[in-house]
Amino acid sequence: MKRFLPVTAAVACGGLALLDFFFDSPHIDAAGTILVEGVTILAAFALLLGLLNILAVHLRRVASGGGDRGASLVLVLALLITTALGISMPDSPGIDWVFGYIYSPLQSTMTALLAFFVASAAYRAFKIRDAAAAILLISSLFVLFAQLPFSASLSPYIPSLRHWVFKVPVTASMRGLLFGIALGTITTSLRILLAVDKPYARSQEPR
Amino acid sequence: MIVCPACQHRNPEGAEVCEACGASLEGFAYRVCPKCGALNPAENLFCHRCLERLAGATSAKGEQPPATEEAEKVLAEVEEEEGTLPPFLVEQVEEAEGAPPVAEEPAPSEEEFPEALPPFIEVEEEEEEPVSEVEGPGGGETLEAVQAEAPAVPSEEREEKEEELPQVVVNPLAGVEDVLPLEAGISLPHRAEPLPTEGPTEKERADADLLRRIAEEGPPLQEAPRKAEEKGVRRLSGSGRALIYLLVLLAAVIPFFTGGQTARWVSPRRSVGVFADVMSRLPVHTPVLVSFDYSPAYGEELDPLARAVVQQLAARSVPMVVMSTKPEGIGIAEKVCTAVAQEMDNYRYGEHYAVLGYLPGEEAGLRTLRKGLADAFREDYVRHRPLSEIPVVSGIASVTDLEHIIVLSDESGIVRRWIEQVRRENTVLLHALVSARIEPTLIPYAQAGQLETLIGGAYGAAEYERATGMRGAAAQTVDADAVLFLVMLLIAVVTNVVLISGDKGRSPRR
Amino acid sequence: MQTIVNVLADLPPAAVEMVGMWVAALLTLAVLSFILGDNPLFRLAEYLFVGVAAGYAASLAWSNVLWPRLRLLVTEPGAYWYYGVFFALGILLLARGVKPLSFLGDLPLGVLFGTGAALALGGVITGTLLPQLRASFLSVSPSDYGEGVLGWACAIDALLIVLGTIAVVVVFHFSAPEDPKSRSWGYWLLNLFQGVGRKVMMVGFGALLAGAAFSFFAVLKGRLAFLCDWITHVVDVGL
Amino acid sequence: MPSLIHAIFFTVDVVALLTLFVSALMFIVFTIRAKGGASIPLRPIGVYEQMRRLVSHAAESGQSLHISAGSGCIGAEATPQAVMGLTAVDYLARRSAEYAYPMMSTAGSPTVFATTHGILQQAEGARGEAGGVGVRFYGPDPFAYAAGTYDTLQEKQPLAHIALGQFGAEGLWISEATNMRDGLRLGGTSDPSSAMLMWLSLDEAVIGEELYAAGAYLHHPSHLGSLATQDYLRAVLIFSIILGVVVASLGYWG
Repeated sequence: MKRFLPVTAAVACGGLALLDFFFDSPHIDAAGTILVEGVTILAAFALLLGLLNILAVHLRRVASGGGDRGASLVLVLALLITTALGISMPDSPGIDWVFGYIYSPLQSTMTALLAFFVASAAYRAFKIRDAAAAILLISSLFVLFAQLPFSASLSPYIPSLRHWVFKVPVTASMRGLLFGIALGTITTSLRILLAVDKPYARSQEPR
Repeated sequence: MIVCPACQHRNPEGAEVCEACGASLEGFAYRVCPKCGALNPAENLFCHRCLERLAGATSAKGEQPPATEEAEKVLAEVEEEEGTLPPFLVEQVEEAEGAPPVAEEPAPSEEEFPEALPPFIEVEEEEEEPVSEVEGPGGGETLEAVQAEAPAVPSEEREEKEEELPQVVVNPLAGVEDVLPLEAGISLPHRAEPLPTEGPTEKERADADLLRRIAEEGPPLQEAPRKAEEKGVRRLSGSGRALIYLLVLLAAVIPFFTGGQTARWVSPRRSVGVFADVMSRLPVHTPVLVSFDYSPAYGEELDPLARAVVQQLAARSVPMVVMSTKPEGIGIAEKVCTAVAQEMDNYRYGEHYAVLGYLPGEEAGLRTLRKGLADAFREDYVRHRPLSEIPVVSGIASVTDLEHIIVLSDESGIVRRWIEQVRRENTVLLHALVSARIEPTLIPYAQAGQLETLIGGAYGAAEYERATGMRGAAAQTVDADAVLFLVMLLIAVVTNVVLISGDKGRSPRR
Repeated sequence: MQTIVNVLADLPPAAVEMVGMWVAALLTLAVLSFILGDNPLFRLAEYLFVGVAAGYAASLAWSNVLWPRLRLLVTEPGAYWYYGVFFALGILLLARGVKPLSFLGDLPLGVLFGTGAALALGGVITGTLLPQLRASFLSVSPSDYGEGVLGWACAIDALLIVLGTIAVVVVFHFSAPEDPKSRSWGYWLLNLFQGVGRKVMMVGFGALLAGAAFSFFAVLKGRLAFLCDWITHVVDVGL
Repeated sequence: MPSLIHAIFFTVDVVALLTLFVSALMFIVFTIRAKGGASIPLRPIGVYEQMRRLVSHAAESGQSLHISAGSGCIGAEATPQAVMGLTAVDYLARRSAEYAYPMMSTAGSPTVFATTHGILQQAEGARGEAGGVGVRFYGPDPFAYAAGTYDTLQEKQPLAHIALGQFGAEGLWISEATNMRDGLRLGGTSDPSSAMLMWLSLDEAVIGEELYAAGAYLHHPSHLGSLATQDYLRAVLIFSIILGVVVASLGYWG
């Protein structure tokens, strides 16, 4: 029973959502809408579970008094205050302030760090060890160069070559990758829908 | 570094109790090699991987290779003989069997192992036991697995090695040690020797079982390049990294001093031109749906583009419905729209544009959008009124009533989601204004006509400003891109010069 | 709480904005300091970020997902009974945190997995696989593209796209020959295509790398521009 | 005739249903065969080989392994990717239960967190350990996830860090930020733009479709049916592309 219900739920919900995809019928449509709304609700509850985990981990750290105790306290306070502000007064300027002056700059600067990281990663990738690495190097430097505003004034062929690179090899490679991903997605989804794979069932059988 | 046996925390050399859990470090099990990071049994004098001398490991043995090194070596020799022991070992085996039962004294624990060992012969005596166990029933697979992976050494070479045994530094199991944790098997002394009086203890049984299970772990499909070596090739030193970071930072600072010298060369690409044209011809009574599906992370890249598009729509009083499928996106949407509406007096909330809000549920959310706008958003985001009371939205039942949807996104998955869930009816034209990072991923969709427009954010904004004749900030920073190109070129040159001068003959990465 | 908000609301907007700018600038600097190595300032900013991000997401989940539906469920239970089912499932999901009751969480997760797999499957077949397949049916006959050289160039382009796509698809072929030294023509062809496919893929990766560099660099430029604004402001106003 | 072909191919749902039906049929046949013991030789994939090897290393040294199953939300299109990340978690957890090495996991999506929690709870139960389950949730913001994972890695200093599942740019963030310390970094994702970034930075990475092979490479042999399906579907795909190009070139298309 412990396994039967979850597996049935997965197969039934999956089947319903699939039917909704392929058939146009008001009844299936209505059921599909209910299901997808339900998924949203469940995801919100999962988030709540996740928050409890963050709180537990960091409160334990605060209590145990390690070196990161202060930082953990900051985390917990930030979480609680933001949640309280957002829930009690969703339209107050307070939450906008937090979003605009704390959350946005932090997230944006975390992304900005990637500019450095991509350069240091390129250092390794640009080593010409074989033909493939050489192609990677040439293609990325060319695309970088062709994007510069004055590259067109150096030679009129540069923009057309860039256009060709994007139209032919880049399209081919991305389409090939997408086909591969599509095949992988199909089999993996089928594993779930046919209940061959049951990662959600905690009491799994040994493989 | 010393690894705490209780919690695996890495403590500095010389620590007596674990910093993390307070457990005593007396009799700690493992020491981390300061050079390559490999984990070594506490008794090792030298790292089993890179042969670096391990800090704190002082012993009367001086500079001799550590015991396990030789042990491994001998074991390899034995295995090359396909189970038949070399003559000198056979003698040792006979000696050992004839000797009084070792088990009368407790089996030496791992910590005591090296000190308790007299030099060379003792090592061999330790050694033959794992071998005999391996040959025994149930252990046969271990040996086979090892043999399958062990490098075949010609017999002359082996004889040479036998002669210079004590000095050999090269680990003959070099390719094998990563496959099977031989150290574990070797450094569990006396485990498998059947005792005349009593059977193996519980612990010994568990250990033997563990070894068997590890041995049964399927061999890898093909021998891959070794980890430690690969690190050396691929990882950048701290100073090199700092230099690269500095160069990138310099490149980003440049436009503050040059002030957009290269901006005059900016010319819109065809796709940008076409999109600007479409936007300038939109009928003034059909609303456009704009979805701000990006987070503040890419705000610096996509905000200028978003602002330019919203400005152009507002200037022509084209009605606009704004939403987001990313929780953070709606804040940005409101900010951009309010800023633009403040500039344009005759572009009013409710009448000309409305911010519907955040649509949760990714795929699922978009499907509800297809079924009905009022189902997806019960009320608008700014004034919290039902959608039916907002003039600009009241004519729209679902997204299929729209002609154009503009998706501003920083994730290819989101655009794909719009294509897969909303674009299916072939009636809506989808314009994707995306982060330059994901632009190439979406090209096949643009080529297939599933996307009407595809514009990369980083340079798209400057080109779009030029195409529409607006004055914006995006063009002012294009100088930096030229410097970025130079930095990347420099990186490419340097890495290959270093490669040619220093790293000849290293194995390719894949 | 309300009083704090009132006090804050009474502050002159300029002051609030100024404080905000300072906070944002200092946090930006703290995160950027990571390029010098891990340091306590970065740590602090990092923890603050994790906390604020989680709190923000939680408040959105409440105000956008849970609260509106809960309200509907309470006011019109007849029409929205199904929300009740999912709220109950959601509570079962929370049981995941309690060890003896952990198995209860399997049921809602089953719903999530099943629905997600179906959405992915349907989406990928109708949205990616088939449309992209149709888009690959390119004519390689020059007469379809125009007269003379142009027609031939377009036809060759089309042929290259098709061959390139096939080559990249083949790269991911998983089965290996039984005998690695197999000399059959099938494996020879497979190897040839895989070799070509990897190189085609590298062209795509090059374009992606360039795009990523531009993208992250644009963000970095934006952050530095913000810091520049802040410094100018500080210099102008004198704090 | 040409118009008939065209008509069939442009009514999406028929073709889509047919595709679904054919792939499901193939999948069922090959999975039954695989469960019956049929085996195919596979080309090596570095990440999965290293993972199998890491298990031995961890068992030998008692050091911990860290795995992140990504930030893909289950219940959305990222489900298959997330499932593959969870398959890897499951593999390490089962081995951890057998060999008693500690393992640690971070999850960037609440749904992945809930699933990982269950998997690890069971593994730890099997290992006979009480106490907290070794999974942490950070997120759902991808960069908060990156920051949290970085922090966990700093704290635990595991033998290796594996990032398998759905990742965006945070994949690059995690692997480059942790590049300063040693330990093996493996992983990969399917989305090309993020996969490229991870491939640049990680010691070994899977790209695109290789991610979906995690089950077959780690959990022989019942997953082999999926790979066989993928390979045969690939052949069908290539064949239909060639056929389509021929038809189009002859002028029978659109």
